[in-house]
Order: sequence, then structure tokens, then C-alpha cells
Amino acid sequence: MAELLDLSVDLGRGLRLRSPVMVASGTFGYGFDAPLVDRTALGAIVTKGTTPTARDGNAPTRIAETASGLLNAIGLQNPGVDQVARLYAPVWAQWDVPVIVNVAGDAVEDYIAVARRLDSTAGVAGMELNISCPNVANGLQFGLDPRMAAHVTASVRAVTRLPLLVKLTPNVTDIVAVGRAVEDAGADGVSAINTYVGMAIDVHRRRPVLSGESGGLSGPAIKPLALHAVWQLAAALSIPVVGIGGIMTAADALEFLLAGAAAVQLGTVNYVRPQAVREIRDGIAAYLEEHDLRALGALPIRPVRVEAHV
Amino acid sequence: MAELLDLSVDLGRGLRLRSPVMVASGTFGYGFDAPLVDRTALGAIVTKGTTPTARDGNAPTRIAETASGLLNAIGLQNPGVDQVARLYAPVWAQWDVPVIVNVAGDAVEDYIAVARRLDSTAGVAGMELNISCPNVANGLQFGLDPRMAAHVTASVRAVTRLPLLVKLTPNVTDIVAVGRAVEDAGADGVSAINTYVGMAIDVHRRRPVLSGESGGLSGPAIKPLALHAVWQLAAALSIPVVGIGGIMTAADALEFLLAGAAAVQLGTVNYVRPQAVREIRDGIAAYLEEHDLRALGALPIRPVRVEAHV
Amino acid sequence: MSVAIGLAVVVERSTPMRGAVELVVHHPPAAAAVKPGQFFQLAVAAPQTILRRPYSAAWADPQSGRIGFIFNVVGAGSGWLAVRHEGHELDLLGPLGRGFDLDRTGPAIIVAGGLGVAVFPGVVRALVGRGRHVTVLLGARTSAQLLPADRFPGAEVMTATDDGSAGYHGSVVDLLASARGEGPEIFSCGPTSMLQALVERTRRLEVPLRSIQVSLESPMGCGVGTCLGCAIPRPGSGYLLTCLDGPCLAADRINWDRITDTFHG
Amino acid sequence: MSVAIGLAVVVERSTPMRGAVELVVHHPPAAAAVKPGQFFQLAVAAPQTILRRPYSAAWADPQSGRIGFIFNVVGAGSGWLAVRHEGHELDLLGPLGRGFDLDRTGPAIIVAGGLGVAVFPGVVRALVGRGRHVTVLLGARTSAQLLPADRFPGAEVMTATDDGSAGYHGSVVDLLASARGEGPEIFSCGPTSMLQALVERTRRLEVPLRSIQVSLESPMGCGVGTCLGCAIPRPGSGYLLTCLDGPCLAADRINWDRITDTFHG
Ligand SMILES: Cc1cc2nc3c(=O)[nH]c(=O)nc-3n(C[C@H](O)[C@H](O)[C@H](O)COP(=O)(O)OP(=O)(O)OC[C@H]3O[C@@H](n4cnc5c(N)ncnc54)[C@H](O)[C@@H]3O)c2cc1C
Ligand SMILES: Cc1cc2nc3c(=O)[nH]c(=O)nc-3n(C[C@H](O)[C@H](O)[C@H](O)COP(=O)(O)OP(=O)(O)OC[C@H]3O[C@@H](n4cnc5c(N)ncnc54)[C@H](O)[C@@H]3O)c2cc1C
Ligand SMILES: Cc1cc2nc3c(=O)[nH]c(=O)nc-3n(C[C@H](O)[C@H](O)[C@H](O)COP(=O)(O)O)c2cc1C
Ligand SMILES: Cc1cc2nc3c(=O)[nH]c(=O)nc-3n(C[C@H](O)[C@H](O)[C@H](O)COP(=O)(O)O)c2cc1C
Ligand code: FES
Ligand code: FES
Repeated sequence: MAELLDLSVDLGRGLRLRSPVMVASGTFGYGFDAPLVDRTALGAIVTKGTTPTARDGNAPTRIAETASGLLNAIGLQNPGVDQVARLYAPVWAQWDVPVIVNVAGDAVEDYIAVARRLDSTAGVAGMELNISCPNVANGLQFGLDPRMAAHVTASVRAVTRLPLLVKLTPNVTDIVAVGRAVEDAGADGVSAINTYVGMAIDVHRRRPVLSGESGGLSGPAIKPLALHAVWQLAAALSIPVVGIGGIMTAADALEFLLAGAAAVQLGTVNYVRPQAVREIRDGIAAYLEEHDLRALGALPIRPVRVEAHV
Repeated sequence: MAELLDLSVDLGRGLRLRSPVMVASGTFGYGFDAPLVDRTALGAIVTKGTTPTARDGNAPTRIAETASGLLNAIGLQNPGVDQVARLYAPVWAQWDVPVIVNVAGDAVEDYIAVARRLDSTAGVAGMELNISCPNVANGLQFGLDPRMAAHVTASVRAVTRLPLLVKLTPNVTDIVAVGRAVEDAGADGVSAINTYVGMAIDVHRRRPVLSGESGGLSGPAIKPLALHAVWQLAAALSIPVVGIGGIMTAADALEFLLAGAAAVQLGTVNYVRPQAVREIRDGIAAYLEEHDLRALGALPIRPVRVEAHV
Repeated sequence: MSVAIGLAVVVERSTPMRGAVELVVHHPPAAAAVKPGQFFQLAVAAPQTILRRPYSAAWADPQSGRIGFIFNVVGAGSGWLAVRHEGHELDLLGPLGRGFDLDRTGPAIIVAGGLGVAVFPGVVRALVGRGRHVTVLLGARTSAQLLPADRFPGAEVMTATDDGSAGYHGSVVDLLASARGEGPEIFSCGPTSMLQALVERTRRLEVPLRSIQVSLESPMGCGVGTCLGCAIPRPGSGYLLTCLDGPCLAADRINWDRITDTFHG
Repeated sequence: MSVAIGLAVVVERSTPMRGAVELVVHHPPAAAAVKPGQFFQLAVAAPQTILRRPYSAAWADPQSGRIGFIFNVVGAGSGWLAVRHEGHELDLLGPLGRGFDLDRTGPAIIVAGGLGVAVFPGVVRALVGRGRHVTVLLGARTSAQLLPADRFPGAEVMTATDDGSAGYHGSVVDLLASARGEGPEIFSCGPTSMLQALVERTRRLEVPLRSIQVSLESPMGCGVGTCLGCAIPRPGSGYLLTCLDGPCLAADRINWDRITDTFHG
């Protein structure tokens, strides 16, 4: 029975995943550090946000736990695209799982520079534009405004034939407007969502816990919010939506797939249960069998817009 | 020592609270149902959202628990302003704690109608405009747009001399812009924040859990987000900010007061620990003593805007 | 309303039927206040949860100051409760809501499906104590999941199982026809689908709806009437609150067509 | 890297000093893999928490397959751990990070402040086993909070307390001057402020920074190098990761001026 199940996902432009379970940017490094992960269960790896040149990241304190959540302000610490292309990509080229590089920057030129460098690099299966990182000076801005988001998307689209996901920020009044804009600008899919801006205060020391004051909130706390964003996007866009936010269990992942996500990414859970990738993949498979469904495509609840209720 | 402490808060226009701990709209009814609450510890009661005429509210299912959070889509079930003014307000007039009526509606006229009816009603100490309820057809819209928010605020301001708080929605790109707009339109203070739009899906039944599909997320899950909103607002506005969102403990409340809130409201915690009002009030007092502070005004960390970090 | 809040010590833990746990706590003021059918909001310290969980008092004994709760392990809250043991403390709020109206006369039939049985030990004791003739109809998937008949002293007990491993092979609602004496009053608790089947069946048997009382479940935020989360549809339009107007209600006060089955399984 | 993940049974629970708890778990593969100074990420099922908590192995014994953890009750995670008992299971991930470099020769001085002592029983055993002369300087607020000297067989133990209730009346760092023999190596763990005082003091005593190894704490997301949350400043610019480059590090690799004291108390 299990063999008849089709867990594969087509994200377009030749990016085909054998499983809908990916790991999210910033929670899996560049694929080398996470121990005990069963790579055969993985649909794809999304790397840490990568910029044109190396960055040190923010001063400590960089993370803080909150109720069912994690605040982070890493500040895009990364070795720069050159090292990624020279040292990491050749290794990825040997792996049996696609690696998607998360691309970040402060200016459109940064995104273009990284994309150009990666475009012809063997081992890079696709790119995810992080126009939503709340921890750098201007990173967030692109994702807040549909026109800016479209601009950076189109600029990158112009320099690469690689599959292109655009990762949206949820810190907006109308995420669907941004999603539509990047779809029109040539994105092959959207990743929804990045973290929610939040903060924590150390009442003993009377100062913000994070050195950057605010940070991005991830983890199960945000799942209901992320799910709603995905539900809305899946109804409005005709490109795939990759669901992200607070997924800890197969049931959580299924909520996103039922909401219309084509695939999901696991973030914070990787820190807590390294085997989550395998467990969640298997849980999705078991659910399909139990409900007599043959493929993931049968999952989405049709997001019919329900009339405003009394 | 304790007697020297000043826990009072002046919210302007004669609304003086003896304690910064209020109870939030929708979590305390009209003050009659909550058992075991020590009213002497309360700064003020904010009532359930009240509309011109009675409403039945949404069909079940109306609430769902999420990780450290609670989704609700009550749909503004309430007895209508007339009953509130006729039956409840006379009782409140006998109480030793101010009662603030939370005002809701679908159109500006609704807010005006409720405000007019309450303006001259003894027992009503103030109003809180709920321009942010995500569970009615148009309720959310006012809070999403600075101009609309200013319009409804000014319209109500024109018909009442009562203290007027405006309750902001966090589901926006720029909450400070909305806060500034309602300040300019005559609000005496802002309450921040109302719930975050979210949803949950029942994977067994393959449908949204809530009858209204989406609902508002409250509880500790949202605290870091709410705190950031308050931190920003307190730095930008010159009217008091009432901090709301996920407060469960005195330390949580102190985070908001340190972030610059003049007072706080407790919501979801009332369901879980009816004595939270007393515990949190006492915890704030103990903290002031411990840190040798005489009044709440000494608490806020100066929200100096920190330069973008490396 | 005499509502208590505070810590009660667990004085006994047992497995009354397969899969279920019974916790007995000691809290004299609360035990003295309980009316059969009322519930408590129990605080649970399970990961990621915040809300208390509503549980009917299975029984309460003012003399010993004890209250019993019977539950299945379904999710986070009941999972946490299930690993409480003697000496542990439970934070309870209650008793809350309205119990059953036990003050009529004549024979009474209890129709309990699955864990719905949890509310009835105290109810039956009270009915028997009032000198009423009580027939308890118990339904479960399989015999091991039936609460033993000796938990209902003084009552006649009939059982039904889905797999036929004990008593009647089929729905507990089917037992109704044989159990019915003269104009009996019916008390029921169980899955929504069972309650709907009961209402349907009694309609055919021409039992008036108002002679049926049910104990309802809905998701609860507060348990005290402030969150308005526990709405159940009334006939016509509008809603009742399970926590204030119920959980025990005459069946004619409920709109059986608009009711939602919130709990799966 | 031989990292284990899985359930380990708690085989012993005790109170080694006032306020602290020692849990001994049985997990032969992990116990065999531990190098003194390494840590584990322990899963905790405390309300509202999601992250594992890092704890140094106080000691590990490959023969018996046991690992000891010593901790104070500080917050949610340690509060949950503190009520684990024999027979309970702990979900552990590890050993992780770099332990101390124990392979030099000559005398060694341990400087442990407060709960910083938790990492040293295994370290001292290993040093003594290598035939090195070991002096353990233990500091605590008060005598009851000192780990008993018999936990360091073969080592010389000197104590300091803030309240003077045992040993030297003052900071453990003050003991350094008297304990110092010829060019000793120093191993230290404790509050950031104590480590800073130690570095300051050794500068004056002209002990080179590279002959001091410290075990550092910082908030950890993952413990394995993927979250980049546990940064500590390097001399010059940039950061090391406590979980990958540490937690045990030569003091000259750390920028003592830019280090933040993340944990209060
Ligand atoms: C007035 C009242 C009295 C109650 N009395 C009892 C009682 O005496 N004994 C008892 O066992 N329960 C009783 N319940 C149900 C109980 O409150 C909990 O809902 C149940 O124990 C599950 O809680 P949980 O935290 O374990 O599950 P959750 O983690 O809250 O839920 C896990 C999953 O189980 C589903 N679920 C929740 N509750 C139920 C349920 N009752 N049946 C099937 N699936 C469910 C949820 O939809 C969810 O998908 C009562 C409910 C009410 C409203
Ligand atoms: C590599 C490493 C090894 C460690 N080894 C040990 C060990 O062997 N024994 C041990 O007891 N602890 C050890 N710790 C600290 C431990 O991981 C936890 O931080 C500590 O137990 C508190 O966790 P909690 O969940 O109880 O508190 P939390 O709920 O996370 O925190 C509650 C409050 O306490 C503060 N806090 C957190 N940690 C500390 C701390 N260490 N000291 C003072 N205040 C704190 C927080 O800032 C917060 O305000 C180690 C940490 C690291 C990074
Ligand atoms: C420590 C940390 C670092 C992250 N770094 C990045 C990043 O570099 N680029 C990016 O697009 N998202 C980054 N994210 C966001 C995650 O990819 C993901 O969108 C978010 O954590 C929500 O998913 P989760 O709740 O499953 O963690 C980071 C998240 C965390 C927790
Ligand atoms: C069940 C429920 C009903 C609510 N009803 C209202 C309402 O009528 N008007 C309003 O302004 N806010 C309403 N709120 C929002 C709360 O007042 C508060 O802003 C929010 O719950 C966040 O605070 P908390 O996290 O402490 O609960 C409601 C919240 C809940 C949980
Ligand atoms: S449970 Fe809150 S009103 Fe009934
Ligand atoms: S704890 Fe995550 S990188 Fe060190």
C-alpha cells in the first residue's frame, strides 16, 4: 500500500520534491551540522540566509524563548555567497536531496549579486528570496510593500533560470497583495511565512532581552497565524504556496496541506526533535492511507470564501 | 512601606485608576459573571463589545485552543447598548471600580449610536472603541486604515465627553500610523492590542475548527508581538498606551509597563486564574518596592530607537 | 453560587474501565457544594496548553469531602491528568454550571454512551436516594470499556456494546424501547451523535423532549459565562451557554438540527 | 561526532547540595561517548516551553552506562526536571560541544562558582586519573550550597562562601593567589561576573589567558550549530558558537569586554 502513495511535489521549473517536508532557512545551517536527520525523508533543504559577502551577525543575546515560541535576531550571520558556491555547493551536488539557497540582502543589488553567483552553480537546486528578514536594516522593507516585493522578485528573475521561491513576511496588513505582486513578477512559488516581529524584556535588568531589541517570533505560538496566511494565499494565488510556521507534528503539517499548501517547511522543531522530518513525513503518509487518498493533491480543502457571519 | 506606593494611573479626562491592572473586553462579561475576582485589586473593568442592538453571535464552534493561545470567533454576542445602559450601568454606578464599555459596530453610525446612548449614562466611566474586532463583517476594516480609524474616532469624540480609548488591531503593517491617527482624532488613549487573525483546521473532519473559519488569537502565544507593538506605540504617541496581550503573570505585566504602557489589561488569563488580577497587582507592587520605585511612572525604559545593528 | 478555587489533593487513582482513569480528590467545601451533573474546571500543566479542562464530577461525597472524576485519555489535558497520582495536587475551580433537575418523580432511565457514563454515578445515587426506580443503560465499544454495574447500587443496569462482547449487540439507544416503563424521565450523556439518535428515537417513541435531560459538552474557555465560547443553539435563533445554562439541560431547550459535533472520536 | 538521541531512564535522584538536584540517567551509548565538559540537550515537557535545555554532564561512567546532571531550579525547564524521579524517562540529545582539553600536564586548579561546579566531578576524576595534581576551589553563597568535597576524590578542595559560613569569607576568585603553584592550568565555570573577575585577577597574577579554560553558558536554540543563537564574541570582531566551539574554551579565544551576562541571578 505504502508504495502506491505519491508524496512528491512539483514546485515548478523542474523543482520536484520526493516529499512535501522541507527544512526552513536558518534552522538547518547549510545542511552540514544537523545531526541525526534522516535525509531520505527530506523534500528539500533550505539554507541559512546568504548575502553577497560574509556577515558576523548580531551581538548576543540573539535568541529568547517565549510561550510556545522562539524569538531570534541572528542578524544574518553567514559566510557569504562565494564560500557557499565554492565550498558547499559541490558537496550538495552529490546529495540526493535538492538544496535551495535562501538569499538575503539590504538592497536589490545584493539579491541580484547572490542570484547571479548561484545561477550557474551546480548543486544549487533553487533560490528562496528572503524579502522578509526582520533582523537587518532594510531586509524587511521589501516584503512590506507589494511594489518593492515585485521589484526585487523581477530583478532576480531576470538573472536566473533557477526555481525561485519568494518568502513573504506576515507583518503586513494584506499578505495576499504581496503574494499576488510577486507572482506577477515571476516567482515560481511563495514561502509563507517568515517570523513575526516581537520582543521580550528582561524585567530584572530592565532592558530588552535581545541585543537588537526586537526579533522574529517562530514556533508553535505562531501556527494559527501562519495557517491563516497560507489559507488566504492558497485561495488567491495560482503558484504553489509553501507553508511555514510552528509545525511540530504531522497533524500540524496536515493543517497546512489541507489549507492549500503544496509543501511545508519545518523550522524551530528541528532544534527540538531532529527526527521530526522523518516523523512528519511518515505521519502525512499514514494520514493519506487512512483517508484513502493517493496523493497530496487530494488534500486541500477548497478555500471557498465563507460569507461574513452574523 | 506598601502604603507609600502609588499604583494609580491617570488615563486622562478624569479617568483615574487605583491600579494599572484592568480586565480586557470579552473576558469579564459585564462584570457580573466572573467569580472569585477581588474587585479591590482592579483598576477598571472593560466590558464585552457592545453594539446598538442585541446580537446572537456566531454559530459554534467559537473557540479553539492553540499552542499557548486561544482562538475565538464569538461574533460580538451582546445584549445591545440599551440593556447595558438600563440594567447594568445603574449597578456599576454603585461599584468602587470604573467600568469602561467596549463599543463595537459595523458602521460609523453604530459607534456613534452606542456612544450617544452611553455618554450621559451614570455608571459608565469611559469607552473603548473596538475598531479591531476581527469577527464581524466590517469591524476590522476601521482599524486597518489610519484614515478610517481617525474617522470613527473623531465621530465618536464629537458626541461624547467621556474618556475615550481606541483599541488597535495588530493586523497591520504599521500600527504606529494608526495610533498617531487616532491620537490626532481625539482619542484619550490607545489600547494595544486586540487579537491576531488566525485559524485552526480540524484534520479529522477536514474543515476549519471555527464556524467563522478564522478567529482572533489571544493568550501568551502573542505576548512578544503585543509587547513590540506597545514598545513602538509608547515611543511614538503622547497619549497613554494600555498594554494588552498574553499577560499571565506579574512579570508579563511588568514587561508591558517597562515597554512604556501606562496600564495593562488582562484577557485570557481571567479564564484560567480568576485571582490573576490580585496576584498581578500585588506582584507589580512588590517589584516597585524591590527596585525602590515609588510610582508606576518610574518604570518605562526609555524607548530610544536603537540604530540598525550589524 | 458557591464556587471554590484551590488545590485539592489526589487521594486515589484507579482504572474503572479500560482506557479510563478515575481520580479522587479531597476538597471538603467543593465536595459539599456539588449538585449531580455539575462540573469543575481543572487546571492542567501540560505543554503548550493554557486553558483549564471541564470535567463532570462523577460523584461527590460531602461526608468524606471527596470528589471523583472519570475520564479517558484523549489529548494533552487528559494525558496530563492521567499521570496524577496519590499525593499530587489538582487546581480546581467549581462546582460550575447547572446539574440535572432530579426533583421530579417516577422512574428514571439513564442513557450513557462511552465516557458519557462519567457523570452518572452521583446522579444515580441521588435518584435512588430519592426513592426513584432507576434503569441505567450503558453503551460502549466493547465490554472492557463498560463501567462496572456495581458503580450503580440500587439501579437496574443493562448494557450494549458495538462488538457484542457484552449485553446487547448494538447501540445503547436501542435498549430504550425495552427499558421504557410508564412515562419515564430520561437522563443522557454521550457523544453528540448518540444524543441525536436518542432524540430521534424518543420522537418516534413519543416521549416528549422535555422529559429528557442531557449533559452536553462544548469547548470551554472559562466555564463561568464570560468568554461566550461554549454556545449551543437554541430552538429558533440564538444560543445558550453550556457552562451557565448547562451542562445539564432539558432536550427541548436545544436546537438538535443546528448542534455541532465538536469533539471527534 | 557520535551524538545519541533517545530516552534515558532516571535511575537516581538526590540533593547534592541545598537547592540543587542531581539526576542520574542510564544510557550506555551516550555515557560512553561523553568527554568531560560536554553537554546534553534535555527535552522538558514544562508548560509553554518548546526548547530543550542544555546541561553539562556532571560526570559519566562508561562502565555503568550512567550520566549525572546537577542543576538548580531556576525556571520552567529546571523546575520540570527537578520533579523527575527514578523510573521516569528523559529525552536526551548528546553529548554535544567540546569538552575541556585535559591533555596538558602539570597541576590544575578548578575555580567553580555556584552551580558552575556542576560540570566538574567528571573533569576532576579525569584529571586525577591522568596523574595531575588538582586543587578545587569552590565558591557558594553559603556552606549548604557547596557541593561536598568528597565528590572530588584525589583532589585538594578549598571553599569560599559569601556569608563566611564555610571556608574563606569572600569570593572564590580570592583563593586563587594562595592555591597557585607553578604555572598551573586553570579550569573554571560559574556566573559570567565571576569569570570576568577571574580573568581580571589572573591578568594581575600574570597567568596567561591561554592557560585558562572556561565552560561558558549562553541561551541555546539547537545545541548543534544550526540556529546561530549561542554566539559569544571573539577577540576583534565576529563570534564563536558556544555549542560548537565550546562550551569549553581557552579564555584567550573570548572577548571578555564584549561578553554579555545573559543569565541573571
Ligand atoms: C461540561 C463538560 C464536562 C465534561 N466532563 C468530562 C468527563 O467527565 N470525562 C471526560 O473524559 N471528559 C469530559 N469532558 C471533556 C473534557 O473536558 C476534555 O475535552 C477531554 O478530556 C479532552 O481534553 P484534552 O485536553 O485531553 O484534549 P485536547 O488536547 O483538548 O484535544 C485533543 C483532541 O481531542 C479532541 N477532543 C477533545 N475533547 C474530546 C472529547 N470529549 N471526546 C473526544 N474527543 C475530544 C479535540 O477535538 C482534539 O482534537 C467534559 C467536557 C465538558 C464541556
Ligand atoms: C552548555 C551549558 C551547560 C549548562 N549546564 C548546566 C548545568 O550543568 N547545571 C545547571 O543548573 N544549569 C546548566 N546550564 C543552564 C541551563 O541550561 C538552564 O539555563 C537553566 O537550568 C535554567 O533553565 P530553566 O528552563 O529552568 O529556566 P528558564 O525558564 O529558561 O529561565 C528562567 C529565568 O532564569 C534565567 N536563567 C536561565 N538560565 C539561567 C542560569 N543558568 N542561571 C541563572 N538564571 C538563569 C532566565 O534568564 C530566565 O529569566 C547550562 C547551560 C549551558 C548553555
Ligand atoms: C534562529 C532562526 C533563524 C532564521 N533564519 C532565517 C533566514 O536566514 N532566512 C529566512 O528566510 N528565514 C529564517 N528563519 C525563519 C524560518 O525559516 C521560518 O520561516 C520561521 O522560523 C517559522 O517557522 P517555524 O515556526 O517552523 O520555525 C529563521 C528562524 C529562526 C528560528
Ligand atoms: C473570547 C474573547 C472575546 C473577546 N471579545 C472582545 C470584544 O468584544 N471586544 C474587544 O475589544 N476585544 C475582545 N477580545 C480581545 C481581548 O480584549 C484582548 O484584547 C485579547 O484577548 C488579548 O489579550 P489576552 O492575550 O490577555 O487575552 C476578546 C478576547 C477573547 C479571548
Ligand atoms: S465556557 Fe466561557 S462562557 Fe461558557
Ligand atoms: S545553540 Fe544553536 S547554534 Fe549554538
